Amino acid sequence: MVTKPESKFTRRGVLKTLAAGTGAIAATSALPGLSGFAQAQSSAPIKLGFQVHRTGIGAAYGRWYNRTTEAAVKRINDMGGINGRPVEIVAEDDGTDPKRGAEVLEKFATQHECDIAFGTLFSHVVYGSAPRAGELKLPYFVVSEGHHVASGKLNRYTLQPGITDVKSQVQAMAPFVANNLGKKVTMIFPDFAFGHDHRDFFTAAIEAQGGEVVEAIAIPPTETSFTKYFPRIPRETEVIYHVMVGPAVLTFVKELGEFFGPSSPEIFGFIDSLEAVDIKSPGLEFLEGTYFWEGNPRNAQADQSSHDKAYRAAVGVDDNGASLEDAQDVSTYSHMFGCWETLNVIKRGMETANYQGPADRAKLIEAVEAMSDMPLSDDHPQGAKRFNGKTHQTFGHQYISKVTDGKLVVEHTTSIEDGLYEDEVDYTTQSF
Amino acid sequence: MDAVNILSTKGLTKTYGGIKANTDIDFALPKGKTMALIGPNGAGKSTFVGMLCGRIAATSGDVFFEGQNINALPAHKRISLGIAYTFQITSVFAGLSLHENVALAARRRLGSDVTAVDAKVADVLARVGLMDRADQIAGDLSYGHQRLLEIAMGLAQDPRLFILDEPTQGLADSEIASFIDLINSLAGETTILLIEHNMDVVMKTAAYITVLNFGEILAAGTPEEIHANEAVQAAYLGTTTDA
Amino acid sequence: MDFGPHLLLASLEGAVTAAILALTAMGLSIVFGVMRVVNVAHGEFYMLGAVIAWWVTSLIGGHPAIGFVMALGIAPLVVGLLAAAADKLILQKINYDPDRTIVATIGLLYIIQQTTLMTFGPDARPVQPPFNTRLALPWFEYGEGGFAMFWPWGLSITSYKLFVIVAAVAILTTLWLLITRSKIGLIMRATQLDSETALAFGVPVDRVYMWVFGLGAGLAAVGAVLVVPIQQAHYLMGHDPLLLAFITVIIGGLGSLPGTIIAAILIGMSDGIISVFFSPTLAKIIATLLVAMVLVFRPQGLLGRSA
Amino acid sequence: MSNTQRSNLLHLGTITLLAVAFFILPTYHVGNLSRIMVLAVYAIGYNFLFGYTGLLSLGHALFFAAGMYGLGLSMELFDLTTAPALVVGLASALVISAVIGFLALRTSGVSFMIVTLMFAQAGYLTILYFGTYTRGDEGFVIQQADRVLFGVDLSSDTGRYFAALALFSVCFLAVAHLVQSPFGRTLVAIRENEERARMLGYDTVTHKLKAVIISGTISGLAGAAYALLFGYAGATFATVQYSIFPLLWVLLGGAGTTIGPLIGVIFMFYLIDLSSSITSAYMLIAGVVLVLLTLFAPQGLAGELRKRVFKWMP
Repeated sequence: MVTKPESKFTRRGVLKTLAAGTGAIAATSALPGLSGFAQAQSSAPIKLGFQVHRTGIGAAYGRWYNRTTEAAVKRINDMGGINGRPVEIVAEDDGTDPKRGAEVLEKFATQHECDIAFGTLFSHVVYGSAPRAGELKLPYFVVSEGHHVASGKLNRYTLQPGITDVKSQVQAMAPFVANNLGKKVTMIFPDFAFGHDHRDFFTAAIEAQGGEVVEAIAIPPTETSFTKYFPRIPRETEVIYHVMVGPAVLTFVKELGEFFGPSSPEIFGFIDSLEAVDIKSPGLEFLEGTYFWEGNPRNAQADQSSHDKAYRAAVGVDDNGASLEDAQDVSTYSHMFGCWETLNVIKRGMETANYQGPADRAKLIEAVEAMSDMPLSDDHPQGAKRFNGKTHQTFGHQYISKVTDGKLVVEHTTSIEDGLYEDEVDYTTQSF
Repeated sequence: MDAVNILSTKGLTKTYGGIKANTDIDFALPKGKTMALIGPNGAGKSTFVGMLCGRIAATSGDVFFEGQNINALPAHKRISLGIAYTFQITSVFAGLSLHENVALAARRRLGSDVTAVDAKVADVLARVGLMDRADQIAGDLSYGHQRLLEIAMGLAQDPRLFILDEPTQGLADSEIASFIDLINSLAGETTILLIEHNMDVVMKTAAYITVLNFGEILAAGTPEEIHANEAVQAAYLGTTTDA
Repeated sequence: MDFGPHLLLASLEGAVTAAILALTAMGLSIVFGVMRVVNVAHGEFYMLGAVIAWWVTSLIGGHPAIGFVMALGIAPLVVGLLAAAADKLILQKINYDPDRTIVATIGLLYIIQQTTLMTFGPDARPVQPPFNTRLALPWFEYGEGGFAMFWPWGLSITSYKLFVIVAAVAILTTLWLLITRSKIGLIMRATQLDSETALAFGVPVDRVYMWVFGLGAGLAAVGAVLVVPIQQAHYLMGHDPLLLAFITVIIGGLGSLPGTIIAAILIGMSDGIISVFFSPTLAKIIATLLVAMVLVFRPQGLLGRSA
Repeated sequence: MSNTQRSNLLHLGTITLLAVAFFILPTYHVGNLSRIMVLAVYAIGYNFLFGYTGLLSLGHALFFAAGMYGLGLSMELFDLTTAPALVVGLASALVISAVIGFLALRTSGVSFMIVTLMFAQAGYLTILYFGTYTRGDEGFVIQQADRVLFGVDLSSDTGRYFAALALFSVCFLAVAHLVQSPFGRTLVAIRENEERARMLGYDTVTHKLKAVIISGTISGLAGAAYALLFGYAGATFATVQYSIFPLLWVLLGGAGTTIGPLIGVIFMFYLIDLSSSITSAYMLIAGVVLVLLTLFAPQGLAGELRKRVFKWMP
């Protein structure tokens, strides 16, 4: 059911592509010379290749990324498009697979002739696709929160202007954990690179606060039963730090509660463990009183900004972060704002660069690289951001919420400075 | 070992979980002759032959081929010494052509010499009368023709010892007759060990007969001697007075 | 946690894994044993069982136990019928050719997965257990004052998990009686031993195959309904149970139902117990290699007849 | 024309066609074809073991990953240049396939399938376990600047295409030659009737081991080439899914035919690619097509052609 609007979307995209293509050919053959071509070009839509996790392990995220993207594009088009041209999304499923991801990028660049590509969440797909983006000289805007872009391992064509990376998130969390919850931390994370990033960055950050990680438990992927690993949690643990992904997250959280029963330490988790999951699901009662990192507060807060309100309405999300049509259908609220904000960055970049077509791709990247502070606004409803043009990474505010009466209530908002770290790369020195 | 015997065994024994299938078999096969191994069902003939060519591991005892103890050799090595074997239940490469079936048999010795292999294949296929079917798929052949093909595969190896496990089982009378001619035409060329139920075939082809009963050798000798042997008559030939 | 309680906890968890594995693998074992085909879609039938359980329980409402019992009846039935239909429409037409069956069931896997994604969606959805009490478990230790009982931190299991073990034992016992004592079982065993002879004796082999295929899928669905209150229904959940069930069937020995159960216990328990001694992923690696080595040194499986 | 001449014509014709395709096809399809050729090498390796020797492995992703990581890690961690890294990739695949082959060949049939599956699963988990070096599921990028072999820039469209074509041609022709050789024919004999082959005096165990090693090494070569040409190595390629793919390609294209693997990869690639542009439910289409194929083209595409039209096809 949910994929219906998407398929319509794709089909329309393809039809439009075909129509535009034949239109362009007709125009050039009827009116030889540059003028006809330029005419066709200038009114033709700007095509954004949207790499979406429609199937595979990332499908729950992909659905909401798609919804947010549609809403953001609608808003941009309602406001007159980009440089007077309408924006068109060409969505392709990458199956949450790095091989298919790279293939899809090729399809954007050489078949659909998209202007840019964007939208990837899962880091392995970003890694698999980014080399092709560099080779195809296709600007590739990812919405992944991975540290890949800022680590310098990718290339000048890959940017992450819409969402903070994990290193920054984790670093910003540590002071709150150490000062409010406890200094002896046991970490539970998936045995994936993403989990290792949490382990490494958080260990360093908590030590800087005078705390320590007393045990790090890496859970093998696709594990579906967790209780047997919990005895590894040392008795002295003051805080449990959990961050899990995939379909088994609910089991994980539930079994954690069953393990501890009434006598649990403080629990701090990344909301990744419960994205797209209703916090009132049966078995999650024990989460009451525990803390979560949130990229963007799922429940509308008392001091909700007008921007968040407008954003929620545009995407079709209620005050509990669930779909307006179905209160059970909880969004991936902490991540999907990245699509919205990234698209607005792209729009701004294209307008600054006076982007006309693929020939201006380098100019677009330079325009984005030149960006810095982005204030809280309808374009950036999650909060203010500071973009680092050298590392291609944006830095924003993070939220720590406490589960109170089944709702996530923000207890603490970090500053942008909390999450800053030294540059690891300067992409602007690389040639195009 | 005696040079005139191509193959011999000493005290060859096989037990399956305490039950003796073959007991202390001392056996000798004279070179260049055709020997038939007979015995009632369950006498242990297939077990014995299996131990000769290495398909079945002996519990104790020795097997000698041309004077060499081959106990430690796996089946394929024994075959490479010059033993060819045809199965009791037809076993050919059903999905391949007749030519390829025989070529596979010939190639192990002749290697990648295509001309030599092709010549050999043509030779043995002609010999068993399957030449005009060389390009057919083996699985499409009639049962009788498949048995002939298996013999051709044995011949293509130029074996020094050719073991045939019940080759005439399921053949029509006319086919049996040509089989007898074929075996007799091989006499002197190679040594043949024939496991056979059909006494007619045995009498018309074998120079020597060994009789197995309850896993032991009951008697051994020329067809006449065996025919005259009372123990054999009692145990095996009992009712079938003549063939 | 101390070693003793840790081991007990891991063993209990292992027993739950083993119970569910025994159920899913049993379905595959019967199909494999009787029909000699590799059913790659087996995991998807398992997934469908869980999804239908979610659907039934969320439609019915009221006390979770009502929905659960209904699901336990409906899900295996629907899945079994679906599988029987797939057998009749596809597998029977290709004569259960081993290679073609693999491709066809991979195709079936895609179809079921995508259909579920389009209707049920990509989210993991929970089903409430009919009952679920946390049971703290005691531990005994010999100390200065003789044996003392205490309640180690974290040592517990839930009543529902215990129920899963009991239910699996009950279902497998019923199945065992069905196969060894009933006429249906006799027909199945006859078909397994020699389908041609069975056909000659008037056994409708085609229909036996169809219902065996349905029964196998139904058993997977039963396992899924039992497991879904512990885990969640998700459209990709069939993948791992498929692999594990396969491994279990082969390790147990092809066509040996007791072997399948022994293998399920071996694999489930070793998964739990080995995790006590090594870090999680390393434990998985070691457990996988150990089980593989069982086959390397006993190629016919634990209770399989040697070829 | 003799069958050998026809086969040669088919093989050389295929290669020529692929070479010409570079100049006449649109960029998008050229990019696809370079990928397809690398994957076809993987399928060729798989077909050698499955199609010709009759051994169904579900662990080939491990060999593919061995080549991929052998090359990738030696470049990433030890700064090797492309040529020696390629050798390391090949050597890793060779050693791992020899070890797995030695152990797994104690079993046969479905047991072989499961044992290879489990070894591959252990291999996949090992890649995750050593995430510090391998970066686990996320994998790592092989920088564009490093992807140069004998002066050819493998990240350019042309360089990549012809490198893939060269690799494909070598493996394609080598395997086509090998399966016609006495060794290859003995493998076919083992596939058809192992006991008969053994009782013709062939050392079937050694033959099968050699087949596993050749197949595994070719698969590893494909893995190394994939990393090199597309600049990425990751644990996804070691998952079961990537063991099932070559089986599917080969079965669809035609097991035991020389051209089958290429046809299977092309078919599967465009099946997904084209149906995904029509509907987001492309897996449904793929599933239905697979079922239909088993019903109406049981020998695979090339296999059906051989059965119905070109009986000479190798």
